[in-house]
Amino acid sequence: MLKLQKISTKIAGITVLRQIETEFKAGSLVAVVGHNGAGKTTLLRAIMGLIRLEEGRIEFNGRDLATVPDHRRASMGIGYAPEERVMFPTFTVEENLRLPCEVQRMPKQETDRRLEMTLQVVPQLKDMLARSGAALSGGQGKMAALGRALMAGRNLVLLDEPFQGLAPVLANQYAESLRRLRDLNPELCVIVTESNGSLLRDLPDTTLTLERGELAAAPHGASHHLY
Amino acid sequence: QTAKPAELKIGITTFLSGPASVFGVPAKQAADLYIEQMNAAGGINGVKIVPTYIDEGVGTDKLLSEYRRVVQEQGVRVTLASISSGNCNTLAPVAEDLKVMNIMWDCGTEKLLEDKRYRYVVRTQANATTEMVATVLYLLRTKPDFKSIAVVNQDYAWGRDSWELFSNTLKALKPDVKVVAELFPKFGAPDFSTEISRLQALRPDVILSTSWGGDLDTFVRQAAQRGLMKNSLFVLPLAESSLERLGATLPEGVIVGARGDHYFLHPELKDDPKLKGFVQKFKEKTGAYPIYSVYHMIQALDGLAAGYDRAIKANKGQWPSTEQLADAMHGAEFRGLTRSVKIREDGQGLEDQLLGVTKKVSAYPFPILDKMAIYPGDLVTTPVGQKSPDWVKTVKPDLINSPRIKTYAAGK
Amino acid sequence: MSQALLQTRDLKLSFGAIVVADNISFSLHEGERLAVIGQNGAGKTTFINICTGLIRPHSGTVSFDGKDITGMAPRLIARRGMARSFQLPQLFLEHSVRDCVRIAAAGKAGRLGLWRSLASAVPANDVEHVLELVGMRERGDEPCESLPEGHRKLLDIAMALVLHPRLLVLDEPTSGVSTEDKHGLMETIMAALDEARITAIFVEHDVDIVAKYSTRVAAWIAGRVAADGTPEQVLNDPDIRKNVLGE
Amino acid sequence: MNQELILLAILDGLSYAALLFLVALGITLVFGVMNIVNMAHGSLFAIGGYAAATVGAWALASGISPLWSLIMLPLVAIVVGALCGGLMEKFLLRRIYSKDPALQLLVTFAAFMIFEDLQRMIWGTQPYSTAELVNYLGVSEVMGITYTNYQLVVLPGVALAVFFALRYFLRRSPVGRQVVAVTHHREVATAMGINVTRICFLTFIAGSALGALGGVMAVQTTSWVAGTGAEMIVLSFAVVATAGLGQIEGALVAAIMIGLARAFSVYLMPELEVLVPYLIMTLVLLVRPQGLFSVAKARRV
Amino acid sequence: MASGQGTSRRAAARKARPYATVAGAILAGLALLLPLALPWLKTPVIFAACFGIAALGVSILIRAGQVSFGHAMFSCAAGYAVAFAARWWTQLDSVALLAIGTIFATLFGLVIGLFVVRYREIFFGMLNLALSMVLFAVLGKFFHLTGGTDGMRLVRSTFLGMNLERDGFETALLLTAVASAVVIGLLVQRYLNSVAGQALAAIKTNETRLEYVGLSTYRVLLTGYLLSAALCGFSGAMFVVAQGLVTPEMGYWVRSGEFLFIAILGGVAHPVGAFLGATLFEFVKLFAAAYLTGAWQMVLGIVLLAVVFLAPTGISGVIVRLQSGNKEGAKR
Ligand SMILES: Nc1ncnc2c1ncn2[C@@H]1O[C@H](COP(=O)(O)OP(=O)(O)OP(=O)(O)O)[C@@H](O)[C@H]1O
Ligand SMILES: Nc1ncnc2c1ncn2[C@@H]1O[C@H](COP(=O)(O)OP(=O)(O)OP(=O)(O)O)[C@@H](O)[C@H]1O
Ligand SMILES: [Mg+2]
Ligand SMILES: [Mg+2]
Repeated sequence: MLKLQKISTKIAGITVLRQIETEFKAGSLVAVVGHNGAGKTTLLRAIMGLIRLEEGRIEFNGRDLATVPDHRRASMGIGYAPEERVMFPTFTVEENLRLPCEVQRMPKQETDRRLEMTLQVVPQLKDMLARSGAALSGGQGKMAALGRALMAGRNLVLLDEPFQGLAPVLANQYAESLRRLRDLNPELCVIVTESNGSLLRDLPDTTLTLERGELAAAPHGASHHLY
Repeated sequence: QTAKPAELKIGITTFLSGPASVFGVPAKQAADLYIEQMNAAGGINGVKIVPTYIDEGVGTDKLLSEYRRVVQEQGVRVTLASISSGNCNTLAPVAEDLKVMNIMWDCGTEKLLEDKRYRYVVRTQANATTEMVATVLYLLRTKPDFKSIAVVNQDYAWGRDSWELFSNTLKALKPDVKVVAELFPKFGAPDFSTEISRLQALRPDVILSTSWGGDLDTFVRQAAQRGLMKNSLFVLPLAESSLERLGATLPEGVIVGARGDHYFLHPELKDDPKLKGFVQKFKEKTGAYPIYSVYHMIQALDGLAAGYDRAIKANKGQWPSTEQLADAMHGAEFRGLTRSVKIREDGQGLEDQLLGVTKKVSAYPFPILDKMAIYPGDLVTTPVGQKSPDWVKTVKPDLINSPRIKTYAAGK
Repeated sequence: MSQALLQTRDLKLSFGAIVVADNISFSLHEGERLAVIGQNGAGKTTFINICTGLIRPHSGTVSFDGKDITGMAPRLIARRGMARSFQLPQLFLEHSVRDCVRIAAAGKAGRLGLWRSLASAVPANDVEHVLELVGMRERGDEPCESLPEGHRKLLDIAMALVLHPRLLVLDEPTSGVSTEDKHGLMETIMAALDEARITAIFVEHDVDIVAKYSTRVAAWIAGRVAADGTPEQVLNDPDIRKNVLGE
Repeated sequence: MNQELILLAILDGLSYAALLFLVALGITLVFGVMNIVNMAHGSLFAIGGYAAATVGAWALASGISPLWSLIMLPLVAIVVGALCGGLMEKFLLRRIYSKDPALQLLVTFAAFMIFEDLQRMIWGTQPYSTAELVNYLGVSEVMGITYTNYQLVVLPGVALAVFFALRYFLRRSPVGRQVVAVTHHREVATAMGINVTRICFLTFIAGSALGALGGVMAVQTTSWVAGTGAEMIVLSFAVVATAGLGQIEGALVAAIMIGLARAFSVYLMPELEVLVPYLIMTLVLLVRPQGLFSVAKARRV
Repeated sequence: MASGQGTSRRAAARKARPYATVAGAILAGLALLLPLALPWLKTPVIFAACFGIAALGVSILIRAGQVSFGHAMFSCAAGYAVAFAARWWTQLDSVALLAIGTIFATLFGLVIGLFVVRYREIFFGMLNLALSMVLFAVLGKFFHLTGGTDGMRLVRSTFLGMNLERDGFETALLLTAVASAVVIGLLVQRYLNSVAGQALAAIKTNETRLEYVGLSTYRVLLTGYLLSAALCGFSGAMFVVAQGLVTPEMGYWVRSGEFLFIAILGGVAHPVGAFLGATLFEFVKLFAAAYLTGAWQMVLGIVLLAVVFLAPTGISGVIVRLQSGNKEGAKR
């Protein structure tokens, strides 16, 4: 579903991703792990079109994403939870969650359905819905961001360190619910970056390891398994 | 012994940008026209005049730099500066230092020549005192018995100073008049409705405004729309420059001044070929009748020519040095388009003042002046060596009906 | 028992309906290593914000080293020797990594010279030492803007360390730091603290780290201190296991 | 000062406030969404005025009823806004959204200068005006004082209409919410599927059109001269700051405060008139450092 | 990215010295030599120096992320201080006048600063604007004292005791202007690298943290504000002494805008930028006014746009980049 073909990016003259070549299958849950500064965030941002590619192309369901305007990704069913949360402060959490669907003019009941599902995966959001997005705590912000990504992500969900700063009890639950999520929607592909492998436990079916912007042969389920 | 130059470069400062370009641009057009005309007639003693224009709109400091450049780089020895009193204040001392003949061609500040004697600086038209005293006299002649007055002037030097002169003269001549409101809305104010409401509530007999350009137009229009002019007599010493623009908006019976005696329907000279010819030419070129800044520009040029003639005579036919020119300018007498002007020993020009009352006629799409009166310059100008603020306090009521004032019967 | 270094008396604070500090009375003694665990949104960060003067409690008092510091400006509290690091790194994004630490050091020195250059105004070895501790020395000349999240955390901690406080408060020092580096980081920091005999509070979600580096654990639930004791006690407290650790 | 005068002052104040509000609203909107202080706003005000005057003259020449201008004038505003604003956004601002705010400020300042001369080149230096509509609508007496119906009814009416329309748009309409989202975080807004470029483009056009509308309304009673815009812009800056970042309710309240205060000062102490807006702003900020209405800021710590 | 430039700026600024210094030296040299050839250049050069100094003052605040729309008020205040001083003590020496103006502006800056330094971003900018407009209006109102918009004229006073003709006097002023520009440039550079200066730049990015390391944002910014006021003051005093006239126009918001304009035109990467910017501004405006009469604003605007798009970090930014570019080149 998502093909990365030899993509490289530069930021401020420094090469941050080098010749990344891999494919993410529909229905797979892939973890991208690596040291701080390995390039995980950059990888996701590149997929979201928030950074220009130096070279290579990204293909999503056969379409070259370079030809798709950045903001179209959401309507293609790609959801993204940025590392630094970013809730819109003047909206309530619920409005924040609904925003991506609202923007692509998704019918009301469809949106409600997705919200329903999202709340199943992230039940803690239920009693935050009415609160302002302005004042969430670190962890709450993460949950909300996760939720918002799920709202938009019909086909592909990109989560940048979703478990960072979550109380263990939640981290475990989420590992669970992410799995459940795929049972709900077997076609869904989830990419999780995590600098903290231990939180993932045995969740992902594949783990890609980034080292200084390059894909390294990973301990288990190395990238070539994908081909 | 200065050799006769191939051409006479003169620097002319005028507003080509900013609100005052209302005066500056027509004046420039006039200068172009008239210099062309002069050169066609052989220029000054055979020397062609070549003008360089300097925009006053760029701000005082830039103007100063540019003035220096024109003088020191392009070797200009004669300048006409300027419209804004502030700029006159800045440039006069510079000209004096650089020994450049500077003719103040339009600014009204009387202080400049009263505070200090200049050798190289003269003024070829009247100053604020002359204009205001004449206006007061005309007002008292037209409406001797008014009780109250209000003023609405632009909040900058001219607006303030002109009111000082006007009110002091008025006090001297008619102490019992009550000043009911002194309003100084900010320069370029877009809206006077509050001022107008207040004036309507106060109902003064007379309302004075020395404003000009857009401010005057706006004020008059809003006042007319709201019928303020029905209850109060308007006195607008600078309105000659707005007559054509305001057109029918300006009702009858408003006192209008011309900052001089110039008017295209001048009671004595309207058929004089020089005036008539130029008015036509100007109208053809610009589509409008000349306004006072135009007349002032031409007065300055004629004044310059006259100065050179005198200097050349004094110099036995030789081309004069700037010093000789400067000395000759003092005491020169010349005629622009209307009555002639004499430059006193202190460099101040004595220019007669024409005022009138608006009257609508079928011949023109805008009101013309009626019941005109012309005040001799020397009659209403501060004598040499005195200061205007003191002098205006000493004017005597008998001046109002002085026989030297020439009045013209109402046209039918 | 020695007099408490940090003491709060029934702190109360609520944002609208949400109670974030519910009568928190709490004291910390010289030399302790307090790990704060708790649910998300329980009020841990807020507690720190109150103690360090960023937020004023609705009622209750905070005293540091015996003196009341309630509602005192963070600046003054910092000068008294309480430093903190942030859950969301707070850096001078337009400065280089090294300059960030230098500015902090200058703050410690408490002088705002107009003449001496920043570099010469602060003890270089000190700055380098701290950078070394968090392993950011080789990145010292990079603009912080270019740092990845994890390194931002490290720098944030460094900026607190260089203040040489008596009490160091770390808000989730290891969240976002990659697993491989986590323990190493805590090792070095704790070693440094021991060496300088600095008391410390650290908010932490990683149970191993809590167990390994704390001498005392307090568990926050909905604005209350639900449990407070030795790591064994708290981490085995069934209530806590259920609500916080989730086993 | 007796009741009558108080009432009069209020009437004058409100009509002035209406005008001020219209102009300030555009700046507030643009600033709120793009965080750009648009120095060129005054030029749009001026150009709007000139355009309206020209249209007015044409209407007079072709002898159609001034009532038509009630329909034409808004169109003029929109056209001017779309043209000038659109071009400005597309060719200037769009390239520098990611840059330092100071730079954006500078670009609008440059645009302001260019517009200033363009105006002079197109409309010359002689004052422009059009009075047909006002004359047509006539006057009415309020306690012996004559007011034009235009300033009594039309100005405040238009201002309120615009206010409620914009408010509804931002609060209720989905696009309005996208606008708000963009103000907070362009990148994430994009990731959520919002077409940031389009939103900014439209917002800027809307803002410019509002500025032009201000001019269109003002020129009916004012003579337009070179440099008219510069004066108005500073005032509206005061309004924007008093209002609070991008707060249109704030803009309304601020404009009314300033309008009334100005009117009263003309009655009581005319010399203060010019100072009033700035004094009010200073006082408001003394009490409320974030302006009358302030926005929720995202928590940083 | 804005902050991105910020970093490269600051990082490179220190490396940049040689290049920038060279640029400064050349500029100063030309400023002194050209007027010998073309005497009329004296006034514009003096004015350019004045504008440069003022812009430098404004750029200090820009580093703290604060854009002031009202700093012309300090030039203006200094100008009037000079004018009144000259009126009361007629035999005061020009240098004394400069001192008086600067000191007055600094005190004025202190009074205003104590209040406005609490505000940020647009509120900071607009408060400054408001206060400058108040000053502007007040000067117009008390026209009996201040001569209204026509302003106050000064008669040329002695210079260091010497009684000079206009020409000599201007030469003296030229020297003073250029010399002080150089000295001020160096001092400001020094300040910007000092603790206070770096803390000032930190205000732009994170005030919370600054407070948490024990520094007072209020004091830091106030220091910067005073400095900028002093510079604008000095510039104003010099300006008035050179022009022989002070008008409220000097404090009008447009003038403040010009200061900003120059500051950003020149770039905040290095003090020399302000002076390069001022020179460019002064002469573009002068020649546009002379040869494209009636379109000088347009020309200025276009130049400005060109700079913003071609060299977003301003002239000094370009210099800095040139140098760092070369550095990299050397490495490869
Ligand atoms: N604005 C920038 N300028 C220069 N370099 C940058 C910039 N942003 C990121 N980088 C570099 O890109 C590399 C990858 O950064 P990235 O944020 O993707 O790392 P990461 O794997 O997400 O780390 P973390 O786990 O800490 O989030 C880092 O080495 C960083 O220095
Ligand atoms: N300024 C504020 N306005 C309103 N509510 C707030 C504010 N600050 C914090 N809160 C709320 O107070 C509660 C406590 O927040 P706090 O940041 O202290 O939680 P925390 O324990 O640090 O959680 P985490 O572990 O996720 O960081 C949260 O529900 C948060 O939404
Ligand atoms: Mg990352
Ligand atoms: Mg927290």
